[in-house]
Amino acid sequence: MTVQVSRRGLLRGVGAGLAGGSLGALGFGGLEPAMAAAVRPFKLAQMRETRNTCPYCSVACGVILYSLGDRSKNARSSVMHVEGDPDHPINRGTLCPKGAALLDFIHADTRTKYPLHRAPGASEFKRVSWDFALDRIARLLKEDRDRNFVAKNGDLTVNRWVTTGFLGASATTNETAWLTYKVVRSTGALVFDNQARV
Amino acid sequence: MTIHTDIRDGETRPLHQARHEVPEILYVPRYTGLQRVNHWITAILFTLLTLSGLAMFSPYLFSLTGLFGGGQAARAIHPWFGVALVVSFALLFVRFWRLNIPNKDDVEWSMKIGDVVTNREDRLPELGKYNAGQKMVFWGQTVLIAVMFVTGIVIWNTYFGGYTSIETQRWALLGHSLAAVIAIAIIVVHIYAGIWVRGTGRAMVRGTVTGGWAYRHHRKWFRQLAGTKMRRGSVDKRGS
Amino acid sequence: MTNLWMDIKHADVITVMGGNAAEAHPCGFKWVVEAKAHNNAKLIVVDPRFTRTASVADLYCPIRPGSDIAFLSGVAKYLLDNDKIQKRYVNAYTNAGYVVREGYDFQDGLFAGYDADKRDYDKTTWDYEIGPDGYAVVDETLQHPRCVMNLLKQHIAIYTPEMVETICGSPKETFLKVCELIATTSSPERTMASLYALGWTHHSKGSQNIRAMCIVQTLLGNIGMLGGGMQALRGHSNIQGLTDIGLMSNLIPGYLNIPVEKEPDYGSYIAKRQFKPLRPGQTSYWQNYNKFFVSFQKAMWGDKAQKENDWAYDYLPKLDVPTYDVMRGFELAKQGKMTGYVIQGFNPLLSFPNRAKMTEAFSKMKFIVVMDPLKTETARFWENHGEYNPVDSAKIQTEVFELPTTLFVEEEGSLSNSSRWLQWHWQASEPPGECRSDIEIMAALHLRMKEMYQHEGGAFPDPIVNLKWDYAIEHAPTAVELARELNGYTVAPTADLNGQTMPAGRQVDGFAQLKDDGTTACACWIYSGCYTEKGNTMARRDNTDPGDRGIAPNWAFAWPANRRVLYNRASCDPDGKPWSEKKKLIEWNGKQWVGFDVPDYGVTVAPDKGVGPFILNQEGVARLWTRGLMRDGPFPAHYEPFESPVANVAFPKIKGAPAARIFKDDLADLGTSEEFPYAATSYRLTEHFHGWTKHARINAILQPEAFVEISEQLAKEKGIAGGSWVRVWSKRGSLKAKAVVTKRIKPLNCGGKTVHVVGIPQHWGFIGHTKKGWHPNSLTPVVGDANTETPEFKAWLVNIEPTTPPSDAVA
Amino acid sequence: MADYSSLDIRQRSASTETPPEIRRQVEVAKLIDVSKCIGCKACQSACEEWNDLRDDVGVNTGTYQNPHDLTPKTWTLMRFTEYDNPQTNNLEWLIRKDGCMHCTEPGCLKACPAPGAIVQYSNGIVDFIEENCIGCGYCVKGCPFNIPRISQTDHKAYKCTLCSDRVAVGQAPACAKACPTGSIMFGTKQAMIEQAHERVDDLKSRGFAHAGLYDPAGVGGTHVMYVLHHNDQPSLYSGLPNDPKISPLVAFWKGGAKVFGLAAMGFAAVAGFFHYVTAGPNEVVPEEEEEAVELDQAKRREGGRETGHEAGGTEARPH
Repeated sequence: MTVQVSRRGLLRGVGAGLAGGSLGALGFGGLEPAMAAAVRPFKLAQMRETRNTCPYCSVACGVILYSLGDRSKNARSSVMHVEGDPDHPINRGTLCPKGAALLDFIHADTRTKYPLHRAPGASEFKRVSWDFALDRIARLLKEDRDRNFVAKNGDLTVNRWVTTGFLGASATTNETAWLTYKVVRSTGALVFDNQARV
Repeated sequence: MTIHTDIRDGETRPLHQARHEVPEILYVPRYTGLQRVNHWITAILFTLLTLSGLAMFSPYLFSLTGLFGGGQAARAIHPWFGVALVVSFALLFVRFWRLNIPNKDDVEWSMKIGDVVTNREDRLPELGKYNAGQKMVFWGQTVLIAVMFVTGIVIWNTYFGGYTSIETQRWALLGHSLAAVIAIAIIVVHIYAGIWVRGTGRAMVRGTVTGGWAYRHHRKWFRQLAGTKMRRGSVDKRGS
Repeated sequence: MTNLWMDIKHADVITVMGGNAAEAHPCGFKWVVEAKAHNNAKLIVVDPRFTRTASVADLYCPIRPGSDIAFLSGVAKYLLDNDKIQKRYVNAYTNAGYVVREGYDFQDGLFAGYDADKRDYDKTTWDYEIGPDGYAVVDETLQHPRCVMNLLKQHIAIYTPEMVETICGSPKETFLKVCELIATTSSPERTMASLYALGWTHHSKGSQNIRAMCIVQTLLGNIGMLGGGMQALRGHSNIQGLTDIGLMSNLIPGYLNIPVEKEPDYGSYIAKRQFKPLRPGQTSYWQNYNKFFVSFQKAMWGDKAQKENDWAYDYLPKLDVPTYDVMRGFELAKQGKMTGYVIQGFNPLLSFPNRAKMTEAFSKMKFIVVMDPLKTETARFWENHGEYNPVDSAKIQTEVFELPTTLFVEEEGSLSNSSRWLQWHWQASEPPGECRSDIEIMAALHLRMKEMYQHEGGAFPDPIVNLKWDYAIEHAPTAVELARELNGYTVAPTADLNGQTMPAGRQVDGFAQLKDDGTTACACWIYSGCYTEKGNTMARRDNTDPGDRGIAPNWAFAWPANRRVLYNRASCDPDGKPWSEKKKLIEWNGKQWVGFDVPDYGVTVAPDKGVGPFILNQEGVARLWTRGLMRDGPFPAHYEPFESPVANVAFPKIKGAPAARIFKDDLADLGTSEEFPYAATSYRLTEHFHGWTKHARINAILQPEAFVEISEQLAKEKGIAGGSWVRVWSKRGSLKAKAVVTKRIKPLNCGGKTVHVVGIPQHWGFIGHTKKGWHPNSLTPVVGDANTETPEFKAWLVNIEPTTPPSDAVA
Repeated sequence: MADYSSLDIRQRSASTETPPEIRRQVEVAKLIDVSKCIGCKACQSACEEWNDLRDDVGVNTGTYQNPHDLTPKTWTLMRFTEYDNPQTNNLEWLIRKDGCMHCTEPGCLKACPAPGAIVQYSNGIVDFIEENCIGCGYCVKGCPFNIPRISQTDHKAYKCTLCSDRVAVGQAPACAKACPTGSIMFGTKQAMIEQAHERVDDLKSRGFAHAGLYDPAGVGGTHVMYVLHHNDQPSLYSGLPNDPKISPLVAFWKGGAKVFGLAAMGFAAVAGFFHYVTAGPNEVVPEEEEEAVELDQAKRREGGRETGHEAGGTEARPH
């Protein structure tokens, strides 16, 4: 069939265009009046709080660990946020750039997760079981102690072991430190030190 | 059945009713098929740009973004329409720029603008293919599209955000919107002219105008064509 | 810290020297900012670099690394010359009037009794003249030519402002401004707090740096005062605890000593240590040494420690050298004399001087065990990381174990901070993967060795098989069980202070209840009181602070005896009245000592008894002169670092600190200022904590890449552009880093010689989120402080030049 | 759209309806005391942690400033300037925490074309509501402080929210809570102004004669204010604008241009309509068609016997 573009035709075309515009102008198309705007929901609302101490420097700022899960049987808790403890007399809720980023330290992808063993000359670590590692280490320690323990120097009783060294960790707890001290000293080890020196 | 149409008034009526009154008519070729396609692609892109652009120009028109699938989509597609328009318009430009070089008839025509708007063709000088008004539309769009292209690139921050200072972008944004406003106004006039001057639409739809139309509005051009290839007949039997 | 963090808000002047509190302890530094804002305090910063601490200081004075003693002696001289000392305090509470033995002297930088071959002193003349009554001779009038005050004046006479400027490169005017400001605190109303850290200890004379400030603070009467004191800002969260519990070659928990060879039996050991007072009626806390020691032995070996066997004295190893510290340990390893190393949460490869030596030492050991929550460079010293760790794995025969341990969030227990607070923390989540706590691992190793010794026998099994081990779950002792041992308990019925009998198995209330008859056991006497019958005092969370003294006495537990400000008796005048009402800590109310803090003194000992306030000292007074207690001299003296850009102007004959220990090969490894013209110093940045936070994404974002800091002048000289790559090298090694060209380091003018300083932060390695980089220990010399064997990380020599990026780095 | 965790709004971008005027929450503000700041970046750290942002690990370019600029994932940034004070000859390390100033008259909000993409809460906080953001970047042009950043990942605008989520439940922003030295304080704007005056007096007593409070009137005041030792030259602090105001270009574009534009376009259409009803259509009359034919005929005759014409003629001849 034949349809001719006529002035009506043209008018119709223009009309359509204007209609589009005027519809918008009339406010159809999702412009609802808004009295308020939603902010991001407060993410700590239902998290579990645990009091802890920043593990970095010796100011020992109080921190609150906010973790997922309420320690119920089937919830595996994971720290989701770390914030300063406002009750702590020293930091009063503040944290430094390290403390404020503790979350990334806790969940660092370079954290160790399994015992690893590197054989002499090997170019990589191999994952081993705890029993393998502990048995082997205890054996190595005993072998060396039995071989190099010095019971006497002349007629002086000295009972020392100076061929295997031990280093304590200045971020472990006092309780860990005490147990470490006990175990190490009981062997007569003297090559024993910690970060205090550096 | 085929409805035969008398083009002069655009009304349709059975041809036999009119045959005896109707003298022979010339059909003067004005635009080739390619030229028409090119024009309408440009026109469509311009419309899309107008709709998406206005949506970002004024909150009153924001809902136009709905036509493009939402604000993000409108924002993303608008510059691409622009790039396409620039290409398409460039082809038009290459085709027509010579014919749009102004001459002294345009001056006289412009002086008699009063007779133009009051349809007193008889008082106007004989014109070539385009009158001064059409030429102004042509050069106006040429300049404005160039401006919108350059400023558009400057504020297209997906790709060019980093290349210019924010102050430059502020100028660009202002320039872009002003240019657009003027361009749109010109196009409105352009469209109206097509409605106002009967028989014009045919040129861009069918490619031909009637001899009378050519004789009335562009006699100089008609004289050049007269006696050359022109179909003569009472009516056009070809379907559209 | 003699005082505590919040206490700093009461200071009128705060001097940060030998430290950078704002960057290393930002949250503690808040109390400095508080003092400025609310106590109108003035902040002085003396540092080779204009640090972030300096950015909020009222007065900044530059100083050449390793010249602190000259600076501080200059300050002391200024105080004495201008009579700006707290006279009553000095007369009553210091050994200024004590007369020193005949024969002591100081010539050309050496004290009497020096033995060049041993690099050590015979200290017999370094003591007080003892009168016929057996007590030290004192001249109250300070007239005696050999009294400490006059010896001090002689000793520091050379440190004039001009000399200070020549040695330290500190402009005379600025130095004098510092002196004037410090001098204002000689008034009893005003106090100065001295904040320092490893900027003083990381020197071959680190302990004497601190001594020099002690002298200044004592002359000003700022010790024992609110807002005063010597504030040692310790490094790690529990470095205080590990020192207290004595995880060191030569220590027993609570600063008791491991016996030496020359003490073959308990008798000879204890005789040397039960110090008798040097003044009539004086209390000397060390009179109780035997009670602490015996209680410790009981905590170790329980019933196996009896009077009959000298409390198992033989179970303790005997030292043949002063200490087997880390530097000696790795020296021995390098000589191939070490079989293995068990390393708990420690990264020695990047912590001890001369990385090349460390790598060699590790490569020569049969095995190493690394227990750490993070993958460390040490555990991978054998792994090739291109330019950053160019080793040939195949050639390294060391067997290596990496054992995953828990982090603070996955365990409970206590940490001791700088303020000597023991704070308990609780577990928030389960450890990832197969991590185990250090407690479980050490227990497992002990139980396995014990079993082997029981079945196979071996070298002297007794101390191992007899180790007291009565934990409910023997492979997993709980933190609470261990805390109770630290506090101490009765093992047999015994009489308490009021004569009441305490049954066996009771937690003691404090160290005063400890006995030398074997009826009490206590792992660490100074921690006594941390877990009494009342419960876990370390977990207390009452932060109320009576009188706004910044003490919060019921928050956690502070050793000793929950005392927050040490020597607080000295905050009162001899009559028992506070020197300043505004700064009152305690006072004598006619019957006893009362106040905001636990008196560091006999609670009922009246002022007129004349007992000195420093009861840990036999003489009961503060020491301007330290007798034989320091290996390198009773007074501090200026010695250049072992690698120094200038000669020692004060004592031209002396190179390095005369009594500092240095091994033969390391001595040969020292560079000269001709080869290495620039003074280097290493330090921390606030965005990072040692090598730990390079594992934390956010900190890596905040400070992503290793750099060195140099002055605009040096940059110009060397054609170094900011942000470009430079190579820094010393006699021992080389590293690459980006250059930060700054106005904050300025060339120093030391007696006409321009000294450029190169600053090298220490946070990068080859594992973690940050860009790979080097630790300054690739460059540092192996030389230790005479008293503590702390390496000289803060002053050595380097050269610097522009260079190309490391193979894997972006330019 | 209001729910338990939403705040009343005072202004809403590209919206025609006026938010309720009656209820007015107390205005809050953050006071950044540059003279107390140690540049430790705890604020940056706390911001990234709380807002779950992790920017790229960059490189060192010769300064302490990392990241080097604000980004869609870095909403606050310490900017460091080393300044040799010519008066005192002292070196001053001027460290400024940069980030959104939460203007009372926000340029970003004025420029934004997307309804509800930028709101100003009744408590003064200016917040970006990303779900409404179309990523046009107009806010960037609108901001006098050069704060907003457009993400190349999701093409949305981001900046400091003043922790609107924390403030909504009565807590201080993460940066303010963390700040170790109390250089960043948070409270009602009134309280912050009082605090600032104390600090200014202290600074004057320490020789900073031009110390003052930076609360620029050009943007109607801000809800993040600075205490500056040199309030006479804010630009010392890494180019903090001396007298910030919304750019006149933006003002015109969003003001005059809009009106003029819509008017111009409307006028063109209306004018056409009226012309049509007055002058009417311009039509070809039959005579003209005939004259055209004749003219063509004449031309042919002159043109003589040209095959082309014949062909044309015959071809055109009706059957």
